[in-house]
Amino acid sequence: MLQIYCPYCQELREETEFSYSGEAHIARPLEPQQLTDAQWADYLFFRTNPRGIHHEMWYHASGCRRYFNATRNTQTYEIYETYPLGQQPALTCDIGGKR
Amino acid sequence: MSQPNRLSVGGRIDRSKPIEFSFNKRSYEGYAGDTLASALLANGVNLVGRSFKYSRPRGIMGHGAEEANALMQLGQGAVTVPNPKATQVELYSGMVATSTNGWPSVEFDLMAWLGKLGGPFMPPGFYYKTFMFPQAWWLRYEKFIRKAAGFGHISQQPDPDIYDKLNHYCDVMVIGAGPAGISAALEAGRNGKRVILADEQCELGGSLLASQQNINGASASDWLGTAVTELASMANVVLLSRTTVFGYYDHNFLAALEQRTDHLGPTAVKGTRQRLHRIRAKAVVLATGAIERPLVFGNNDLPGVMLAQSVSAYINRYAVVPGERALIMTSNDSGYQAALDIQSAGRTVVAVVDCRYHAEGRLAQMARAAGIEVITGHGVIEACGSHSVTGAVIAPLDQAGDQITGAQRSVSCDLIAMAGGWSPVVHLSCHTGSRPVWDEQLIGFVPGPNVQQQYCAGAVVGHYTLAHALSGGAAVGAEAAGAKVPEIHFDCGDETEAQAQALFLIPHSKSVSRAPKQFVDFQNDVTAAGIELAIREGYESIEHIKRYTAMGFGTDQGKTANVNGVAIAAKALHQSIQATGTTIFRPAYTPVTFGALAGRDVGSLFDPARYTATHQWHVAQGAKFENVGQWKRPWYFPKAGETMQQTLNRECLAVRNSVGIMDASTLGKIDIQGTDAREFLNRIYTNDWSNLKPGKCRYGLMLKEDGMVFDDGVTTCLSENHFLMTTTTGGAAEVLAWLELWQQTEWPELEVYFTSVTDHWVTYSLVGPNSRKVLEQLCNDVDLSAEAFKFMDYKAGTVAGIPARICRISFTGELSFEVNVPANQGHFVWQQIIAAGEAYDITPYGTESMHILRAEKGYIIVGQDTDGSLTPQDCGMDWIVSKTKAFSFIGQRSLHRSDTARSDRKQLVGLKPKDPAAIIPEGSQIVMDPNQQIPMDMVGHVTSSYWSVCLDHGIAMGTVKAGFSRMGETVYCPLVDGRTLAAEICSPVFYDPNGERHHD
Amino acid sequence: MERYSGFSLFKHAFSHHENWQKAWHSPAPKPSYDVVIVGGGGHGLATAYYLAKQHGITRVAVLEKGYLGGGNTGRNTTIVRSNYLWDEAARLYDHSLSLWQGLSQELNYNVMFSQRGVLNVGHNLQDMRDIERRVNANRLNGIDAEVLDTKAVKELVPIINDSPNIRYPVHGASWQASGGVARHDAVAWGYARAANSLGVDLIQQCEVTGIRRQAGAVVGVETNLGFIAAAKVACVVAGSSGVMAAHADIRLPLESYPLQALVSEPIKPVLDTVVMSNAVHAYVSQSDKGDLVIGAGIDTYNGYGQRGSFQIIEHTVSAICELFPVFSRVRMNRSWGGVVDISPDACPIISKTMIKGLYFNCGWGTGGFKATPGSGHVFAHTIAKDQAHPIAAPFNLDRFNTGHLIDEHGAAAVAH
Amino acid sequence: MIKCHSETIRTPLCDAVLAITSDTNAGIYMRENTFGHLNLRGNPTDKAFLSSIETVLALNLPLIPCSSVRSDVFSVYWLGPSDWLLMVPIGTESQVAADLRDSLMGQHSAVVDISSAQALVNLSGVKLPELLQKAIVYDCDPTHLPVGKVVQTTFAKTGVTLCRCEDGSIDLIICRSFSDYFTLWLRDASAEYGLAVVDACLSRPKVSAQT
Ligand SMILES: Cc1cc2nc3c(=O)[nH]c(=O)nc-3n(C[C@H](O)[C@H](O)[C@H](O)COP(=O)(O)OP(=O)(O)OC[C@H]3O[C@@H](n4cnc5c(N)ncnc54)[C@H](O)[C@@H]3O)c2cc1C
Ligand SMILES: NC(=O)c1ccc[n+]([C@@H]2O[C@H](COP(=O)([O-])OP(=O)(O)OC[C@H]3O[C@@H](n4cnc5c(N)ncnc54)[C@H](O)[C@@H]3O)[C@@H](O)[C@H]2O)c1
Ligand SMILES: Cc1cc2nc3c(=O)[nH]c(=O)nc-3n(C[C@H](O)[C@H](O)[C@H](O)COP(=O)(O)O)c2cc1C
Ligand SMILES: [Zn+2]
Repeated sequence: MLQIYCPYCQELREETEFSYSGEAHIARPLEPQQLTDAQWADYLFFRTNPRGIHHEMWYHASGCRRYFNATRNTQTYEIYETYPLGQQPALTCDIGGKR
Repeated sequence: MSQPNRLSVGGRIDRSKPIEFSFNKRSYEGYAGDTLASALLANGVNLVGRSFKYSRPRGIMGHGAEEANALMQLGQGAVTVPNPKATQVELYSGMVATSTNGWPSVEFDLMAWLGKLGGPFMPPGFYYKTFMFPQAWWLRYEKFIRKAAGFGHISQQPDPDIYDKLNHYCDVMVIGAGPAGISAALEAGRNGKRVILADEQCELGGSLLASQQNINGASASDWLGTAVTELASMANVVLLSRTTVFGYYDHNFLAALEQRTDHLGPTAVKGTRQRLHRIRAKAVVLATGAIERPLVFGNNDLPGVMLAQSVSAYINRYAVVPGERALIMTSNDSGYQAALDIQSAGRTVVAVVDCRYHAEGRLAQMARAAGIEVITGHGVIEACGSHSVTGAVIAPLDQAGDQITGAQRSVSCDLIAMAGGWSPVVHLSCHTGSRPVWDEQLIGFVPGPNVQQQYCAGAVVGHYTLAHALSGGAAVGAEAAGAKVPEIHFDCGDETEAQAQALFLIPHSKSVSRAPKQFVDFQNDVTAAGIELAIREGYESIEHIKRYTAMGFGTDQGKTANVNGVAIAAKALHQSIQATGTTIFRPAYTPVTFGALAGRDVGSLFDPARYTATHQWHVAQGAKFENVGQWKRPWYFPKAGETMQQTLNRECLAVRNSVGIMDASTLGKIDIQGTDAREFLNRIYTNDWSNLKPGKCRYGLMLKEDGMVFDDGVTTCLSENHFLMTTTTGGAAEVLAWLELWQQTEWPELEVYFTSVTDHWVTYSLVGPNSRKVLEQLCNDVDLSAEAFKFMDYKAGTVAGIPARICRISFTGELSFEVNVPANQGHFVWQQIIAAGEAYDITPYGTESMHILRAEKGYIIVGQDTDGSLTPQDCGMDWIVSKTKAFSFIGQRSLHRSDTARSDRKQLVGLKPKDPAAIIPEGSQIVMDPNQQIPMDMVGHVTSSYWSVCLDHGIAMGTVKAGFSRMGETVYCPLVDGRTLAAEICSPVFYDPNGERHHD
Repeated sequence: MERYSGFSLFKHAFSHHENWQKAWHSPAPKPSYDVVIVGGGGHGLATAYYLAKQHGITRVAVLEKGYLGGGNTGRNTTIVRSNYLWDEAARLYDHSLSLWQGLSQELNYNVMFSQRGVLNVGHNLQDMRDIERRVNANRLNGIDAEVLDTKAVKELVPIINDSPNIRYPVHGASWQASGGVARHDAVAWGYARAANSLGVDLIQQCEVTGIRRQAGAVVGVETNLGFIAAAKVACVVAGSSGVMAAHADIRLPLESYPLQALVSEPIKPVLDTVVMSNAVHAYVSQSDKGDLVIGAGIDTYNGYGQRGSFQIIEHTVSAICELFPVFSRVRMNRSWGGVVDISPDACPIISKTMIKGLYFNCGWGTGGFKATPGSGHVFAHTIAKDQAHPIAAPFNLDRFNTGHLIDEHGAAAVAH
Repeated sequence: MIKCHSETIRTPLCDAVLAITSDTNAGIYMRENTFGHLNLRGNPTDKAFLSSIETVLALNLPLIPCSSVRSDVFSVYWLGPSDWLLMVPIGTESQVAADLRDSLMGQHSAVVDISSAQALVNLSGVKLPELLQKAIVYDCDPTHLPVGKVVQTTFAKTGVTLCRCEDGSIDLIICRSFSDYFTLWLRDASAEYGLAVVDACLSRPKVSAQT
């Protein structure tokens, strides 16, 4: 049962207010037509799926209806930070290390 | 006296309130304050059940959550509860309890003969080795095995009780209200923090409730009284007794079950039977105490073999002495407490058998001083008796407790109190993912590293003296509250204790495999021999041992078994206990009623039902409803005496020939505004929105990025930068989140805002050749003529005087107007339309007729005709996929993948049954060769199928491999009933193929 | 391998069970093997068994980071059925079902495969359409399946709430009589014992931490016990597949999620079949010990914690109480979680990779226990021949590039 | 069943299955308060946007997360970083919306009338704290949800917007189509305290008990 800090509402809220929307920082290719099938599939389906530090998107569905990013440990479920879209995480694998 | 084992003074029971109850059909009397277990013991009843596998007689061994044997069937009829532990059931008047196993009775159990005879053939895992032949017989064997399954039974009647839940937030959550917990709660509370103190027992106090010690000169019970009064007086402290914290989850979330009426009995005034507390705490203090370990020796499961601490608790708290002549077997100082308590209760202490060579602790000295015989360096190697203890065999042991070193002798006794050391209640800390750590000094597992904001105090971290529990509790209470640790001194006179000895299996003169059964897990009949056998067979991981023997699998989750089991395994494997490790403790700490986990979310509250503003009208008309997502939609409106098909025929004909009306309010509606709204639509939909003029509507198709159809609907251009999108009923929320996702994550530079207006507008489809005439009566500010108000036009105006948005769109192929008004006025407008339509026999119709009418036109229903595996091309809708848009709309790229671009994919086509009277069942599979042997090559399936009264034949839509190039070919649907229906592949547009009707 | 039978049990009883042989041995790893299988779950062990049995490849090691069967094999709700919608999936799962049927005898280990029948309950019109569609497809694929109406469901499961007025009324169900449950641990142990007796090394507490490659081909694995050479490495690590892929510097179309299950206290038998409801998200059967074994839904977030959020349990139990009001007073004994590897089309990946000698068998998600024998069987073929078994062929990795997915969840066919 | 006194209007709770009571010992009191509801979108970092709003409403938009502002006429709730709920006297919503649109002409903004989409329910009574604990996962303790704070969260299985009123009572805004679920839930959860429904009809301006 996670408790997630919404960077827009600026407080901790219960997991049930949010919905999860997958790995963060996956930019949609600007010119999809230029990609091979394999490159396109990579964008569509292939994920890092790490054990440890994970940057992911959440949607404050029953709150402010904003998407935002979180850095979470998929092993301990600890959330290190949440941050608005467009920003880079303060904590990355290199800093936080893999668990 | 009727309660032979009851003391005349002492205890926390109320002798002025006698309570009648029955156990196994015999009546007994106990007192208010008793548990069922204490009352049974007071009455000299100690055979309470039969063991699971071997049907051995079993008695009460503990006094709380650790109890492994005394599972009850409590109450009768609808309120009966299977499997509560007698030690945790508070006695109430009229209680009816029975044993859960034992046939025909616990005293004389036929299964026991089976257990005795079959026992040798039922080692752990025996069923993996047999019952295999002949192959087909397993189900028969299993039928027999299942006869022996389960403990208690459930009632076939619905549960009359109600359950609820409360959400809490607190700064400090203290679990366990023994001295450590109370002390912690006091400190946190005094610091003004929001505190919750929960304890599973009916009274706060934990071990203090049975303590004879003094605290700072006051008796334990007086100290407790004062402390509880202080806690109760603090507004910032919530006290929850009868509340078990059963799960400790991530981010300091805890789940606790409060028993609110169980102790009152089923006839009591009804309130919430049990309440689930859902607690989010900033800090958690675990003060859950420790459980005494049994000792593992031969026949240690006989009724009359009990935990020493439990014996003390029965004496001091319940004024019950569960035996006349007691033998105490101990590996540490605490067994002496039981000896002292038994003696002061006026019963005989045969001896204290201490495995240690030196027993010079404070309590041991007190026992000796009281004249109790202490036999050091010995062990009880076997209990004797058939249905209860009649004696014991003791023998001298070596220093390590591994070997018998001399002659054994028998003593007579009817109670064996065993004190095998303490196992801290580390369960909750394990729930968070932390693993307990073996402490050689304490001889027990203590909580591992903290994963969350968690503190521990008292026996759970091995602080076994009362003074230490109190001072430790105060310290962590203050710390958890972020305050300075106070300087409080507790004087309890119990500071000295002698080192305990690690003793997990008392040797027998015979080898473990041949000795009388030495039980480790009483509930699941797991013996030391069983554990050794598992290891011998290669099941070496402690988790394999658990799974192979079922150790710790019971309803007590191995509270008394696991540590002994682990230690026995470690020894057999020649490795340390730490290396062997524990199995994993998981929620629930003690079992939790399903009803409480469900709370109010059952029955009509299981899932919200959503209603339109016109629902009451539909109900009054006798509509049948269909669940679509959470919505209740009118399905059809039967008239008296009609079959469903007759209703549908009538509704469809009314629409085609005169006028019908449908409540389409459940369609999702999203208001879209901004200078980039158009561009946004271009990216989200497959078709082009660049030149849609204000006042115009357009149908759009949305794909997921994988190219598959995801949602559809009509979007109206209200003004240059303002659109109203409609979505499917079930897709509304998902589509809104989808739009937000793309705008917020990928295209924040696009200026566009989305607002859900699904609930604001009702939508009424007024459909049929007479629809214009009906609407004209109610609308005088819009020119509804065919010339002025064209197909796919939108106009604002009023209907029945209410501001309305009117669209000329059609999902049926008929002339139709979609009237949108604010929902507050919806019901009124609906009534006005019905009144205005009377002259034309206006006919309300539901989703089923709507489905027929649209199928006649070949329009798809996303989710029925599509299933997430069809592209627009597969649906025959390539016309809606723009080839010229600059931006690669969502899903576009996927359409060009090699497989997706194939021209022989399954394609959505019309199907006309060869037999005009036939309706091919929806879901039928389609084959080309009806005579092929199974497995047949299926080329598709029927997605929609109806009787078309307008065309006077059945119609269907379905997917067919390469269907577009097979027009006119015959396909076959082999049905369950053996028939095969033939159909011709055709255009899905069955009715008015040129669209003349809705254009005029 | 010593044969198990009623007679052997009888015989051993007289020596107080002191002389039973090890079901399998726990050797130290050899420096090299022909095939290293990473992951000692049911699928990995079955793969090893069939490699040895069917293809004569016995220089095989199964490396397991924990204990055999301790992954999802040891934490699933044990539902076995083969009534999948799409031909490719139906073929795969039915192949498995046919292997289940003689498995206890083949392994000489009673896996208690109990064909007590599986019901998938439908609660609305679309559910019923999907059920009709699936049952028809199953029948024509030669899989036993039936559509039952409410009355027939009630006859099979008298305690089900068949009132038409509840929030999710039971409209009917699909029924696969040959479906059922099996004893999950026994499946792992049975395969382990049989594989070991054919010469396969089972190495526990051995975690693979790297995949060594040379010139685009696998040469072995790094482990906590040192390097082990092998020309073929087959990864069968379920929820850990993403981590394993990262060791080979590739990514997979998978995400790992917690999936929870729970058991009640044992009660006297009241439920003879397996009942599943996709719409309300609850699956229940009653074990031979008497406990209700209940499967919950997945958590929405990626996670490797083998535990999940409490509200999932609450929701599942309320759904169970809704379907079976008589369970309201039963008590939950234990809940736990597993880590499931979810693929985009809810179908497994049984595939070679772009790295020569590296194979993956994963993506079984919430429903791969039932596939254990079949999966091992076709994967062994794929490894041995370096070419997909015909039944496994559609489940290659390339389908994500071409778009040739086998969309099992698209058709609302339930997993588990 | 609540009667509706206007011919044309039925507010969301009109159809809900509650009877109006005049119980004075109830633990929970509930009433439906009716307002016009406007959803307002715009860029809070844009001065022009803020001043256009101020011109019409004569108050400043709340920019602090989860806050609200109130005047004699209007209340404005913060819903998100570019998202507000404006409550206006019933019947004036069209006019206010039009005024706002005029004032915001040419700016990236949106004003959407959602008056029919939602119901505003006021809950009060001595048992209110416990009732909120039953229904809501948010910490509604006055220290955490003080007067004027606005929170969007869940009420049982539906969404809700909460605001603590001056008098300590709570305003809850729920979705129209969930109002039946809401009232069923409320009735069930407050049965043990007694629930009094203090009028729930739009067209009656004054509170009066009737049966
Ligand atoms: C709660 C739950 C309920 C389910 N219910 C059902 C059901 O009813 N029916 C059904 O058919 N399926 C069900 N499933 C799915 C099923 O359990 C799995 O699909 C199946 O068991 C997978 O088997 P496996 O052998 O592939 O994986 P696993 O059994 O998980 O085995 C993988 C093994 O790999 C090991 N491993 C991982 N990384 C490494 C490494 N680096 N080095 C060495 N070893 C490693 C792991 O320790 C593990 O033992 C359920 C799953 C869960 C979690
Ligand atoms: N002499 C010894 O060796 C020895 C050993 C152990 C304990 N003790 C005595 O025990 C006391 C230790 O005090 P303490 O406060 O640590 O323990 P305690 O046993 O007094 O209190 C623990 C309380 O926690 C409750 N509890 C446990 N798990 C719970 C849960 N999940 N939810 C709700 N309640 C739960 C128990 O019912 C109990 O009331 C001291 O008085 C000490 O003298 C002595
Ligand atoms: C089908 C099945 C039935 C189970 N029955 C029980 C049971 O009766 N009692 C019990 O304590 N655990 C039972 N378990 C759960 C296991 O104890 C354990 O929680 C699970 O295998 C996951 O392992 P872990 O908790 O060690 O991580 C069962 C597990 C499965 C898969
Ligand atoms: Zn937010």
